[in-house]
Amino acid sequence: MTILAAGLMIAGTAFLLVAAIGVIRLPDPLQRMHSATKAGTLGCALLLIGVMIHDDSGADRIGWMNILFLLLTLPVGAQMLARATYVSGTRLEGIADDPLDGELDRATEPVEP
Amino acid sequence: MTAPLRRIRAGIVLTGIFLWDLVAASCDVARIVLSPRMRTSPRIVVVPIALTRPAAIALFAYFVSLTPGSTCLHVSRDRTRLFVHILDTDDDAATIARFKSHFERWIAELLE
Amino acid sequence: MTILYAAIGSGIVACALYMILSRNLVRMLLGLSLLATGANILLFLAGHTRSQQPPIIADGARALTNGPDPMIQALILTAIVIGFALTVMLAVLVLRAWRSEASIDARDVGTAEDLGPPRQRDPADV
Amino acid sequence: MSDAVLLILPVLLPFAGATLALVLRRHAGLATATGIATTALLTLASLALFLRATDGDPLPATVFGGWPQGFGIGFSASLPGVLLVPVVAVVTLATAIYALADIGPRRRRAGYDALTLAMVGAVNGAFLTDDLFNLYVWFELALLAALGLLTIDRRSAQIDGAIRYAAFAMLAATFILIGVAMVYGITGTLEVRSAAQAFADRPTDAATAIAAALLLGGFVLKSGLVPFHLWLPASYHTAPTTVAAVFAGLLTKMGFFALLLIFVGVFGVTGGGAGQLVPLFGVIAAATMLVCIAGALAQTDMRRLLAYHVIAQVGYMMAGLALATREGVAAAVFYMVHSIIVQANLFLGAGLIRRSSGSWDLTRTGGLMRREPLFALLFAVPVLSLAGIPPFSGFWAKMIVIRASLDGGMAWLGAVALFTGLLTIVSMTTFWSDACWKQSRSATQRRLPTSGLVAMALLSGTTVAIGLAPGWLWALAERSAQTLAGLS
Amino acid sequence: MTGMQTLSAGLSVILAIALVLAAWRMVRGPSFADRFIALDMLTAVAVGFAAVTTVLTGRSEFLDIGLSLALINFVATAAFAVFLELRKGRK
Amino acid sequence: MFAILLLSLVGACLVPLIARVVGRGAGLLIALFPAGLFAAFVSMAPVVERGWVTGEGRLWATGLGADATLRLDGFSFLFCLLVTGIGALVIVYAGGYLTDKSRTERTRFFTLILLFLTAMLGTVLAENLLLLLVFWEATSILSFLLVGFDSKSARSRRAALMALQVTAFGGLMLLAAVLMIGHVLGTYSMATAVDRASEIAASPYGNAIVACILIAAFTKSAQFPFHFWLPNAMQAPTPASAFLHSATMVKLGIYLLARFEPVFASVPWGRTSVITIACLTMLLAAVQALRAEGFKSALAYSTVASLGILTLLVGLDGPTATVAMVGFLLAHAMYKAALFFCAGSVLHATGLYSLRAMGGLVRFLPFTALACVGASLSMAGIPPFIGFISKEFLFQAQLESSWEIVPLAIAVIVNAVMVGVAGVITLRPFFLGHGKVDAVKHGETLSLVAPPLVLALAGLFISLDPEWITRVALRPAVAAVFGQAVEVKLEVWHGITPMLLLSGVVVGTGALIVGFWKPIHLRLRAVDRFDTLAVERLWEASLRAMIGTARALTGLVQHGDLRRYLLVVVAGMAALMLWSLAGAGVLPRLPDIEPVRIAPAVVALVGLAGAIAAARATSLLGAMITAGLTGFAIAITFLMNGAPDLALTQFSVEALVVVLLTALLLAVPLASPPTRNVAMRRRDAAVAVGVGVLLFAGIVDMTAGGGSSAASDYYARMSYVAAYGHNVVNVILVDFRGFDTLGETLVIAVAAVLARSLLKSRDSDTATSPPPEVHFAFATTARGFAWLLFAASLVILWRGHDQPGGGFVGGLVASLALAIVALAYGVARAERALRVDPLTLVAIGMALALASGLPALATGSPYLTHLWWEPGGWLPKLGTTMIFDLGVYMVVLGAVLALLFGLQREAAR
Ligand code: NA
Ligand code: NA
Repeated sequence: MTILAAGLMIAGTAFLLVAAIGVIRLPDPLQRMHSATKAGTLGCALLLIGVMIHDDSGADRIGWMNILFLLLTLPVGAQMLARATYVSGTRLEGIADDPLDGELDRATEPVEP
Repeated sequence: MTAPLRRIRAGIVLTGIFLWDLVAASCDVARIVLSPRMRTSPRIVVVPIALTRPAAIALFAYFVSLTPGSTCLHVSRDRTRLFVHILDTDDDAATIARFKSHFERWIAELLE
Repeated sequence: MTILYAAIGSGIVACALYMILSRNLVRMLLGLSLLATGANILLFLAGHTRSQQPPIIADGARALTNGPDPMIQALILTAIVIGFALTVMLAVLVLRAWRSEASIDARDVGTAEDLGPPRQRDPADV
Repeated sequence: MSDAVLLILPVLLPFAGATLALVLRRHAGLATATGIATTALLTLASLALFLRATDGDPLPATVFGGWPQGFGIGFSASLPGVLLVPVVAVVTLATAIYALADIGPRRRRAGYDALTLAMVGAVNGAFLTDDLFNLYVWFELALLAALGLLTIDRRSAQIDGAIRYAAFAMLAATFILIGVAMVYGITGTLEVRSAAQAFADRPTDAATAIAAALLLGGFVLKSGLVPFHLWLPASYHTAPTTVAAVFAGLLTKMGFFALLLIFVGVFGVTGGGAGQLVPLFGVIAAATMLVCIAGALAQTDMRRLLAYHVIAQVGYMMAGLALATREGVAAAVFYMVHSIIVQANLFLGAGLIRRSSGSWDLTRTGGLMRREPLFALLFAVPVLSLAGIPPFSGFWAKMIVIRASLDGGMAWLGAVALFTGLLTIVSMTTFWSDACWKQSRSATQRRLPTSGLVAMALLSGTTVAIGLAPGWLWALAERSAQTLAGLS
Repeated sequence: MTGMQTLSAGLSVILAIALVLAAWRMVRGPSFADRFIALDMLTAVAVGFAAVTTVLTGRSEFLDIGLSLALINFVATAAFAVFLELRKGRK
Repeated sequence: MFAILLLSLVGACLVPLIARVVGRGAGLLIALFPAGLFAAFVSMAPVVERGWVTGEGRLWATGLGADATLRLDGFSFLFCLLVTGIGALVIVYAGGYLTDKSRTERTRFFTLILLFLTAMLGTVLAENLLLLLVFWEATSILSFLLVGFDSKSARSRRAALMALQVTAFGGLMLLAAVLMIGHVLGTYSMATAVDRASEIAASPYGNAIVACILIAAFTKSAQFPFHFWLPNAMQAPTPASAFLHSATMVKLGIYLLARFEPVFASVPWGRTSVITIACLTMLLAAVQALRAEGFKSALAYSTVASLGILTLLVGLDGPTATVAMVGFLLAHAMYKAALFFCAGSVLHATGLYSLRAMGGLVRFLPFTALACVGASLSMAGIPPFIGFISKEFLFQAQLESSWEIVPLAIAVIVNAVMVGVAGVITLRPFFLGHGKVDAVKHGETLSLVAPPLVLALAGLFISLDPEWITRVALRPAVAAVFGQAVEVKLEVWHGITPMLLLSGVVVGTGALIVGFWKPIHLRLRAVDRFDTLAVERLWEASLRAMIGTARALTGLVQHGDLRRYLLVVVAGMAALMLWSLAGAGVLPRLPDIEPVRIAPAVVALVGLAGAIAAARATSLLGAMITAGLTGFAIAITFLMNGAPDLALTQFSVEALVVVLLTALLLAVPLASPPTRNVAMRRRDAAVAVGVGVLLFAGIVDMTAGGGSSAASDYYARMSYVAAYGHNVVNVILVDFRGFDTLGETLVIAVAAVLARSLLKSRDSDTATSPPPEVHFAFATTARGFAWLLFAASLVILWRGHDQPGGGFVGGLVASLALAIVALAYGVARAERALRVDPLTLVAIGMALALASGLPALATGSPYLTHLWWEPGGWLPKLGTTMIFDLGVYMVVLGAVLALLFGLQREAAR
């Protein structure tokens, strides 16, 4: 059991680190978001499961709820941020044709000064 | 199959698909991020929605977004199209088809 | 560790003070908020804490043993909330100032002291 | 009434009143009634506490929550706290009466009553508490309530003044907070007696030196002492009259009280870790007196003029503290009592002058001697008292400070006080002459409200009473100094 | 120190590196969206810290914090997204 | 004696009310009161002859050194007689003089005069120096009110203020002197001070004491360079001038000098200064008296000259000088008051001011003319009037004293001028220049002529039969001043003496002056150097300069630039800490080095990096986010150092700050162009870093000191046992230190009131702007998230006593729930969802928190003593702390929402 817990924790942490590297390396905000929210979620979840396996002091309920809340909030937050990113006119890399053009108002200049 | 049972089945299937997608796509992201010559081909694609209930549409968008590599950018005001940002794809049609078969179908079973 | 925390707390305070000295009222406001944060680190050190245990009595125990100083945590908690209230209150004021002066530059927001030049007044004119 | 109840009332009553006023805020009349009733009860309760605390039979301290001494927050029924509480109540009562004419339904609905009561409760809390962190909390409460009162009309000058005030006060609050926490970190206690004990037993170290400097700076700012006074003349004058009167009476004195408590009570002025700061006190006091009396002389706007006088007076108190003698501390306490009443009264008077002549500017006021002789008489009391003319309270206050300077071997400080006194006479007599004596140069000539005159009569009467029987107050002030010094 | 605690201490260093990376993005931007994406990343890292601290101390109280953190930071993200959308129309 | 003083005070307040009822005769009736006092004093004469009597030393303010000890000796007695006697005449005269004034004004005048009379009596009777000071200042204030009695006139007000400011300056000097004497001797007794004069002079304060006393006396008695207020003070109604500014008040300076003669004589420069000043004053006043155009102003300058003579006499040593001083004091009071009465009558009758415009008034004012002649002869020192005797003594005193010839010469000249002035003011208005005045507005009345006649005749009778006055008043007075009995013999005829010769010279010169008055007068007037040299202008110029300096200084300090204000505070703080550290002369100790835990160290460094980034950020949003990063990192730091409650609270606060500040940033420009140049930024950074370094030193030293807290140990032990809570921090917050929390709760409540007052938008009750368009996913799920957050907040509240959480953070989380609603559906919807006004929530919460401590009071325990109820079984234990925490929760929730809704509404406008 301990080995499983340790493995899950290492994997989770690794995913978190990868996600963080993605946030640094990926070229535009929308791409970084994929890395941050999804890989981050998975990493957190794995880490928490590992902790729960290791710890039998009654943290299970809280741990699972913790995972649930992460799963609930991060994607919704990501969607909102994604749209806001688009709308606020941030430059996006590699998007050739934009089907949203005409569907959503987009700032011509980025909001960032 | 009775409606409740169908829903339960749909729920289980969705969870399974979702977990698999989460792990698989996270690994994809990891691969992309860690590759020395990091190359992505991001796209914004339009996914037509066959669902009608707002909750169902929201769930669809949620699943699309929860899967690494894709995020729902916008739901059209008439709720017929989903605009999805995809981190790395070469084939729009295949991606759309995957969304519809993986998620939309089972969400329809679950909620419609 | 203690020295590091002290340095970091003091450093945050220094940065905050630097921001407070700006003429942009929102920067000043952010600086004051940051000041409270930096101060809290310094406060934390007043507890001489080296334990990572929470100040919560474990199930079954009747007293806290080997825990950190709970008193200083209670004080910091109070300080955090008060700092928050003050920050937000200042935000409200800045927003009102912006509404009336259309500027957040402290040089433009000076109506309180803008009483015109003191009237020249002859002491013999009574 | 049990002693424990008596001790909590000066704080609990205003807070309960504030809560009720908040509930009733939409009904201006009911809010007014709440304010007045609470203030009247507060006055009675404060007097009762004062009488009980000074009747010879010692009144035990109360620790809230029923915890042993030192393990909870306590209120001590000792001087000078119990002396200041009734003074606060009298000023509050007078301003509440004055407010009947000055504070209309709009301001009431904006929370005037709740804010004032909260502030008074905070001031009383600061005067009574035995706990340094608790002191900090009361300062914050008083600050926020003051900001609320300052901006009650939402005028842009008020907003600006409030920003200036708030920026300074938040800086001060942080310094104070760190200072208090350091006292805790050094001594392991926040209770003034134990902290004083701990400081008395240990040599000065760097932490104590820094903590003392932080507390000094923070409370110097709160007291409006030079050079940290700049916020006060930048903000006080924007407040409505009644509010400015409460501020002038209470807020800076609250700050100065904290200086007394910390530098006499905790550190012990002549040593215990803060001795190296004491020489600065005299410089601060002298600079405050001179800079602020100059500020007053430069003004013709009554509110700004009085705002400067408010600080100049704190300079006298600081002079008392600077002497680091028991007599000096007693002088400071005496001066506080005098100043709280007189400053509030002056602002009330200024408000009535404005009401009658339509201007805050002294070059446009006048004629009140003829139109409102009673007012001219009532107003002369605080004017002469501030100017230090006998037999009003200010004469004794000033005399005691100068005498203490001589006895304390700092005659130069007494000389500065004397010189400031001269300029105060010039300023105040011109003020009275401009307001009451000279002909009115304005078209507006409104009658003065009775409530305003009643309020002033209350305060002027107190000033005269102190002036005619100063020995009684002096005895209390001496006992206060003894109590404070006994802490360390 | 048990083996798991040693592991946790090591993992916390990796988490710290992730934190530094996310913080770097937060400080550098360049767009506002980037900074908030970094906040989401930070949320995940903070929950991770809560988890390893639980192991390090053997006290589950720290997990409570992670629980609330997800919800709390969601509100910040939402507020910021709404801000960006509303802000676009104004200079 | 005390009774007399008290009676006088009460009478001053009550007796003038007669004037409200009685019209013309009021003066005569009221005058009975001072006359009665006069009689009372006269009846005490036998006692005074035997020595002096001490009044009752009432316990007044003994701790302050002030007691109500009075002392009536010969010198005081003389003053008392003058004050009450002349006071009675003044009131009689005023009754006739003030016929034009309304009853209110006359009442006011009589009140002021009687109050002044009381103050005078008090001053001369006071044995305690502080008591003397009290009355001394009272005379200044009353003089101020009387000079400015006609407040409509700007000249009056100006003169009054000038008089007050000069005499109050003197008063302060007297205060200084008294306090220094008290410091040196340990007592405020005047008698002791005089007895121990040499001790005073020998003390380090000796010179200062003498200087202060001299200045006080010179201001009051209008000596150079403070003489200028007196002629200006003639703006007072003439009866007041007669009383205050010639007969009584201005002599208080002389009184003081005479009392303290032993003191100032003990310092080497004492007598010289007094005599020098006296001579300067006499000369200057003499010239000005000749230049004076008006009746009253000529009298005023002659008064100044007379005061100079008195000062000179005090300054001279030897018993004769004292005799001369006492005699001249009496004589001058009588004849000068009479002359003022005459001047007043002329003014009253003609309304004319200038001496040159008058003439031939003897036809209209015959009795006044008679009185004027009598008084003038006395002033001129013509035998057999009393003035002659006093002048003889003057010359004798000078000849006998050890002084050189200069003062004598000056005295001769001045006395000649006095003769001249006396002649001019008698001859010109009354007897010369017939036809200049054809008619008068008012004729003579008994009230107007009786007082001057009485005084003029008294001057004559006293000199003809000086025995009574010498015995009753003069001899005791001289004895009191000189310190031992002196044989005083007043005689009109001494035989041919040097003094008589000098008198002859004086009268002769005086006659010449009378003859050539007009040319001399015009010639002197042409020389305007006297105007430019007038100290009056110097005084006003210095006032002006002072106000100019004040204004410049204030402009320099209070410049209005908030940045520089705050820089003063920050730099001042650094300076204070540096001073304190350097003054204590200690170096910070270093704590034991512990192994660095890498992860927490990195996290904390990220916090610092965030702060640095915030300080350097060029956009406000960037600054907000990076400052938030610091908060976030610090929260994780708390988490990793055993402070879960702090972490939770810090996280919640950071999130809320983002929510609230984004609302603010919606409205204001995000770009934050530099507002300071590079040099300013460098300086700011240096100062800020300085504060940081000093703080660091203090904190490090504190941690090196180690320490433990008895209170913390107690809480750790007792939290569960006595307060039923596992979470010690929460137990401290709600129980051990619940009183702090109560205050903090009020802080938050007040913030809410402030927000409501400032932000309540006008259209808050009507339709609001449409809800923002948000992402579909958010719009669909926000409600669910809100419920989730709300549920979480309740859990946090409920478990707070045992687990991380509690009312504060619960309230914060609950407010986040409604923040979500507001973000997704608009503020109006969120407000509806809340159902109650946030402020009502705040009020209820406050009521709960406050009330939770009340039940304990009923059981006799201190406030906020929490009561617990353990029902047993599966039911949880219940305590009043829960009510308290619930109150906190509600206040926080309501307050944050009030702030949030207000900000969002205002920002969206
Ligand atoms: Na003499
Ligand atoms: Na001689």
